[in-house]
Amino acid sequence: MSLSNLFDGINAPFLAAGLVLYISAVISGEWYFKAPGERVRFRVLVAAASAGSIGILSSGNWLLFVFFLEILTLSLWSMISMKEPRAALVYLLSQLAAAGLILVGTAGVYAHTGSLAIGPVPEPWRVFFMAGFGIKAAFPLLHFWLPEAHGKAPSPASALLSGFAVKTGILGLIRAFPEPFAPLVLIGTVMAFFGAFMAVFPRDIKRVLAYSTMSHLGFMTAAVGAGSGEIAAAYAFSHAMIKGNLFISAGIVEKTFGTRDIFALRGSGRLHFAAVAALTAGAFFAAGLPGTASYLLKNSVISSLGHTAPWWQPFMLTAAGMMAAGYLLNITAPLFFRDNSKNGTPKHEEGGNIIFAVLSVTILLLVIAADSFFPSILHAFRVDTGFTPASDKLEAFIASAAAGLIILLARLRLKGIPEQGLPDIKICLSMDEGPLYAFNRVSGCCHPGRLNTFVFVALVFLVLLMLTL
Amino acid sequence: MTLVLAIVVPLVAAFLIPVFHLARKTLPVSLIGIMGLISLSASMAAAYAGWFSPEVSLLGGWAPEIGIVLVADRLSSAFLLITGIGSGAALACALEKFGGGPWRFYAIFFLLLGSMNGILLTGDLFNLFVFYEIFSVAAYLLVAFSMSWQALEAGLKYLVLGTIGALFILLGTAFTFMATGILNMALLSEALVSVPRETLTAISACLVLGLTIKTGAFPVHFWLPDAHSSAQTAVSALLSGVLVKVSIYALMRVCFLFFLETNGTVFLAITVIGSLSALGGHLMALRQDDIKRLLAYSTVAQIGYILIGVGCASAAGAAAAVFHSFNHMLMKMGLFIAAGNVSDEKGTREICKLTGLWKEKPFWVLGFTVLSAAIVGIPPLNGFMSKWFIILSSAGAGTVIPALVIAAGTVISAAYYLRVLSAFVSPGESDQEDPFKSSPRKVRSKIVSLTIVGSFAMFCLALGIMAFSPFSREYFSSIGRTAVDVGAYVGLVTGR
Amino acid sequence: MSPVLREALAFLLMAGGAFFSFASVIGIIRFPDVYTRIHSGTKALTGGATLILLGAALYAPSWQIAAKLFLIAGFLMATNPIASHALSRACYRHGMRPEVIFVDEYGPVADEEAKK
Amino acid sequence: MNIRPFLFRITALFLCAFLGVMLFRGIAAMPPKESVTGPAAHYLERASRETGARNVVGAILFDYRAFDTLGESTVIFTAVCGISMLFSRRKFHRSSSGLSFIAKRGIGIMAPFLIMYATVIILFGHISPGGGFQGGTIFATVTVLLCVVFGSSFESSYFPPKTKESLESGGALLFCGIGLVGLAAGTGFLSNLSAGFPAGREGSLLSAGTIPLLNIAVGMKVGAGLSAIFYSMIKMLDTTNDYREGGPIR
Repeated sequence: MSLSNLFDGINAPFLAAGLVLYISAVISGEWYFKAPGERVRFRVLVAAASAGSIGILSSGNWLLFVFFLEILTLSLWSMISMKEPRAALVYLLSQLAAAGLILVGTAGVYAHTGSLAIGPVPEPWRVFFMAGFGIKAAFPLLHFWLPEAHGKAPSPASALLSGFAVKTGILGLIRAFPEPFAPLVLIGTVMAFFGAFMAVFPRDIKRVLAYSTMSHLGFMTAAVGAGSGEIAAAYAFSHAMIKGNLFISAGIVEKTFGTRDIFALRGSGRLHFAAVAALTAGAFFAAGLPGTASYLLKNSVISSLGHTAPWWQPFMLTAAGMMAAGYLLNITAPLFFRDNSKNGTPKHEEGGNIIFAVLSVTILLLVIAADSFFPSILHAFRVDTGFTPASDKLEAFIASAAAGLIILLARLRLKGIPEQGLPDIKICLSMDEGPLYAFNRVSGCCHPGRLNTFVFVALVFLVLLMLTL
Repeated sequence: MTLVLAIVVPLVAAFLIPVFHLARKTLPVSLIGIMGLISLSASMAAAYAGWFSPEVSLLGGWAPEIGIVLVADRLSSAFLLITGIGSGAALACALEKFGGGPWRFYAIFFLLLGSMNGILLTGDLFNLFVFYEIFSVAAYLLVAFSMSWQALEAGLKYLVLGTIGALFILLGTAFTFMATGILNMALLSEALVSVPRETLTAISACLVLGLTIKTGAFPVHFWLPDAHSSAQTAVSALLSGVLVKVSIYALMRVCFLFFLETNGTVFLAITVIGSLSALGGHLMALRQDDIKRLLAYSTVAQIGYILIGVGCASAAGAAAAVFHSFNHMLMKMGLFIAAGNVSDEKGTREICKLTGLWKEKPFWVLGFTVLSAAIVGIPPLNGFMSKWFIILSSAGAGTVIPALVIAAGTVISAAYYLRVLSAFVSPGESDQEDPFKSSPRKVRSKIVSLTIVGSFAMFCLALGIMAFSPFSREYFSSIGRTAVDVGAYVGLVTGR
Repeated sequence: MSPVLREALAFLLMAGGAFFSFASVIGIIRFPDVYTRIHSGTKALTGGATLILLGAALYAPSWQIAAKLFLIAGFLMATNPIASHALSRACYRHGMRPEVIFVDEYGPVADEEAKK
Repeated sequence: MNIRPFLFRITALFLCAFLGVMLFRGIAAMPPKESVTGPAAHYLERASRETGARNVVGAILFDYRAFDTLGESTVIFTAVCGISMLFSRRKFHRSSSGLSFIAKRGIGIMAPFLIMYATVIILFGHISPGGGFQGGTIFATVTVLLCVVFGSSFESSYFPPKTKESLESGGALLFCGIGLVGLAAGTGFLSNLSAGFPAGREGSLLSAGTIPLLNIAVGMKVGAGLSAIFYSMIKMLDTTNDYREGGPIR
C-alpha cells in the first residue's frame, strides 16, 4: 500500500472523481437529510467511504484491495439502509459475494504465483475475478442488485454508488486484465445495449438512471476488454461526474415534488424551474451530444475495439449510445412539455438550505462542463483521444435509426406498463418465490430430528467413508 | 511435570467440591473462583511449557511403548489456550448467574475441564477414548442441567448420538490395537504404514466417523443444535466455543499422525465433510427463528470452515484451522453469552420478539454487532483473516470448491446475522404500548458477562489487525508446521 | 473311604443333581402359572445345585476347596428360597392369583398390611 | 398398508450387512500372529517382576495404565454426580417399608458375609483375580439389597448419602494423592516401585507397592458411587410407583 499508487495513470481519474463526488455528496447530504442525527451519521459514513476509496486506490495487493472494498461496501450499505433496509441488504449481500469471489481468485493467484500484488491474473483464476468484479460492475445477470440499490438509496448515496462504487469494479477489471481480452468486449457490448434497453421502460427516474449506469459500465467494460484501460478510466471519471449530478438533481426533484414517477411529474418544470433545470442540464451532458466528453469517449471506446471486432459490436455500442439520448429525453421532456393539471399541486417542502443542493449540483456541473468543453483535460489522464468517428458512417446511421425505432416502439408501449416497469430480475430476490424459496425448502429437509434417521444417516455416512477411504 | 497437573488439578478440584459441600450447603463463589483460577493456571502452565519447549511426560515412569505418555507440542498448547480462555469465561458467567448454589454443576464443570486437558495432552489412543468418555458424560449432564424438558430431551439425544460416536471411536481403537498391538499414537504413526489396506480402511472410517459425530459436522450434526440451544447460557457458550474445538483437536491430531502418510483420502473426505457442513449449517441457520438455534447452526457451519482447513493436509491449512478455531471460540462464546442474556431478560428466544434492545441495552447490542460482524467476516476483524487464510490454503491445496463454499457462506451468514441485528435495533413493543404496562422483570445487571462480551469483541478486533503483521503470522504458521510434522512428534515421544 | 467309592458317590450325587436341575427346567417350561413355576425353579433347582456341589466337594482334590463348595451350597440354600419367597409375594400383591385355589391364607394378611 | 418402515428396515439391514462385511475384511486382511508381541508380551513376561503384583491384569490396570483407571473411575464419578443431580430436584421422604420378615432376616444374616467378600476381593486384588472395580460393585450390591429388602430409608440410615459422597470423593482424592506422591518423588505421576513404594514379597498381602492402595481407592469410589446411583433412583421409584396406593390388590 503506498500513496504513490494514487497518482498513476489509471488511478488518477478515479481519485479525481472520488474527490469531487465526496465533496458534493457531503454538501448535498446537508440538504437531503432533515434530522441532525441523520446528517451526522451521513457525514461519518462518507468519511468512512472516502477512507475506503483512498485505500482501494492506493493498495498494492489484492487482499488490501478487497479489504478496502469491504469498508466502502459497508459504509454504502449503511447509507442505503438509512432509507431502504431491504435494498441495502440486497446490496450488501451481493457485494459480499463479489468480495468473496475476488478473495477466492486472489488465493488462487497466490497459490499460482506466490504473490498477492495487483496485476494481470493467470488463466485458470480469471473466471473468479470476472465474476467478482462482474457483480461489482453489474454484468448482465449479475446486475440484479443495481437497480434496487441505486433506485432506492438516498440521493447522495445513489450518487456515490453510481459515481464511485460501481467504478471500483471497472478499476479491478482494468488491473486484472491489462491485455486485450475478448470475452470482456462481448460482455461489455451486450451490457451496454441491455442497460440502455432496460432504461427505456421504467417510470421511476432513479431507476432509469440506474439502468443508464449499467449501460455506461458496459462501454467501460468493452474498453477494458479492448485493452485500453486509460479510456475506461477517463470514461469512468466523466461518467462519475454526470451520474453524480443526475442522481443529486433527481433527489432535488423528488424532494421538491414528493415523487419520482415521471407521469406524476409532468409539467413540473413550469412549477419549480430550478429543481428541474439541474436534472435537465445533467441529462444534456449525459446524452452524449457532439461536443461533450461523453460523445468523445464513446467514440473512443468504439474505435478502440479496432477492426478485428465483429461488425455487430460497434453497432450495438453505437445503438446504446444513441438510446442514451432517447431515454434521457424520456425522463426530461415530460417535465416541461406535459400538462400536470390532472395531478394536483406538487408539494414544495424545501426551506432555506436548498442552497446546499444547488451548490453541490453546481460543483458537479462545472466539472462536467470543464471536462466536456476542454478535451485536453483528457490528455491529463493520458488518454489518446485521437478522435476518429465510428469507422463506418453508414453503420452508425443504421444503428442510430434502430435505436430510435426501439425508443419509439417503447414509447408506444409505455402506457400499459405499471409503475415498477418491466418485470425484473428482482423477483429472484424475494423470499416467497423464486430461487431463494427453493433454497429455503431444500434446507428444510436437513434436520428431521428423529433418532433412527440419525442412525441411518450415520450408517450411510460410514458406508460412504468405507467405500472412499 | 506440569502436564499431569493440568489434568489432575481440575479433577482434584472436582473431587473436593463434594467434600466442601459436606461442610457447607452453599459453596462460596470465591472458593470456586479460586479453584477455577488454579486449574486454569495449571493448564496455562502446560500450554506455556508445550509452546516454548515441547514436553513429554511419562506416567508412572514407564516407557512410551508400555505406559501412557502425555505430550504437549505447539498444537496442543494452542488448543489448551483456547480451552483455557473459553472455560474461564464460561465459569465466570456461570458463577455470576448461579452463584455457589448448584455445587454439582461446578463438580461436573471441573471434571469437564480436566478431561478436556486430558484429550489435549494425551499421547495414547485408548487414553484419548477414556478422556472422551468423561468429557462426553460431563457434557451430556451440563446440557441437561437446566432440567427443563427441552434440556432433558436434548441431553438424552446428545447422550445417544454421542454414544454412537464413542462406539465408533472405540471400534477404530480396537481395530488399531488388533492390527498393531500398540496404543501409543506416535508409535502407531510408524506402525500403521505396514498395516494392510482393508484394515486401514476400517480404522480410518471408524475413527473419522466417530470424531466427526463428536465435532458435530453436517451429515451427523443432529445433536448439536438441540444441545446448544436448550442448555444454559454459560453451557451453550462452553459447548460451542470450547467442547467442539477439543473434538477438532482430536480429529486433527489423529488424522495428521495416522493418515498423513498412509491414507491421504481421509483428508479429501474431511474437506468434503467440511464443505457440506459449511453449506448445510448456513442454510439451516437461515431458517431459524430461535436465536440460540441460529447460533448453533452457525457453529455447524464454522466447524465446516475449520474442517476445510484441516482437510488441506498442509501446514498452512492446519494453521488456518487453528486460527479459525481460536477466533470462533471468541466470537461464538461472546455471541452466545450476549444472546442468552438478552433473551433471558426478554423472556423469549424468538428473534422477531427481541426488539427494542438498542434502546434498552446498547452495550449488549454493540458487542453482539461487533462479534457477528467478525463471524460474518467483515474485514478489519479476525473472522475475515482466518477465512482468508483458509481460502488461501484451500486454493494452495488445489481445491477451489471449498473456497467458493466459504465465500457463499459469508453471504448467507451476513443475511441471517443481519436479520437478528435488525430485530435488535428495530423499535420495541414498549415504544408503542402504554407506559403504564407492568415493569419488566428485575434482572441483576450482568457486569461480568458484559465485560466478557466486550473484551472478546475487542480481542476480535485486535486479532484481526494483528493477523496482518508477519510476526504473528509466523506464530500461527508455526502451529501448522508442528501439526503436520509427524517425524518431530515421533522423535519427541520416543526420544530418538 | 476308598477313592473308587468316593468317586462313585460323587458321580451319583452329580447325576442326581443334574436330573433334578433338568426336571426343574422342564417344570419352569411346563407348569401352568407363576407360583408353580417359581416352586419348581426354587425347590428342584436348589436341591439339584446342592447335590451337584456336594458331589463336587467329594470329588475335590483338597479340603479347602471342599470347604468352599460346602459354603457355596449353604449360601445357595439360604438365599434361593428367600428370593423365591419375595418373588411370589410380590406376584401375589401385584394381583396374580394361582390357577386353582383351595386355601388362601395370605390374602387377609396382605389386606391388613395394605391398610397399615 | 405402510411400506416405508419396512423399506427402511430392509435398507438398514443391507447397510449393516455391508458394514459387517467391510469390517470383517479389515480383520481378515491382518496377517495372522503366531505369538504375543509388543507391549502385551512385555506385560506377560515382566509384570510381576516390575510391579510386584501376581495378578497381571491388576498390574496393567493399576500400574502400567493406572492413568486410564483414574479416567475410568472418574467416568463413574461423573455419572454419579450427574444422576444425583438429575434426581435431586424432588425431595422424597417416604420410603417403602420393605419386604417380608423372612426376606429381611435372611438378608440380615447374609449382608455381613457379602461385605466381607467385597473387602477380600478388593484387598487381594493384586494377588488373585479381582480388584477395586469388582469388589466395589459387590459392595454396591449389598447396599442395593438393603435398599430393596429394608426400604431406602433404612439403607440411608445405615449408609447415609453423605457418607457415600465423602467415601467416593475420598477414594478419588486418595487415588490422586497416591499419584502425586510419585510426582513428588520425581518419577512421574502414579509411579509405583520406582517412587519408592515397597515391593514386598510376591504373593503376600502387603506387596506390589501402590496397587493395593489404588485398589482400595477405586473400591471406595466404585462402591459408594454405584450405591449412590441406585439410592437416588430408588428414591424416585418409591413414590412414583408405590403399589400400595390404589394398587391392584382387590
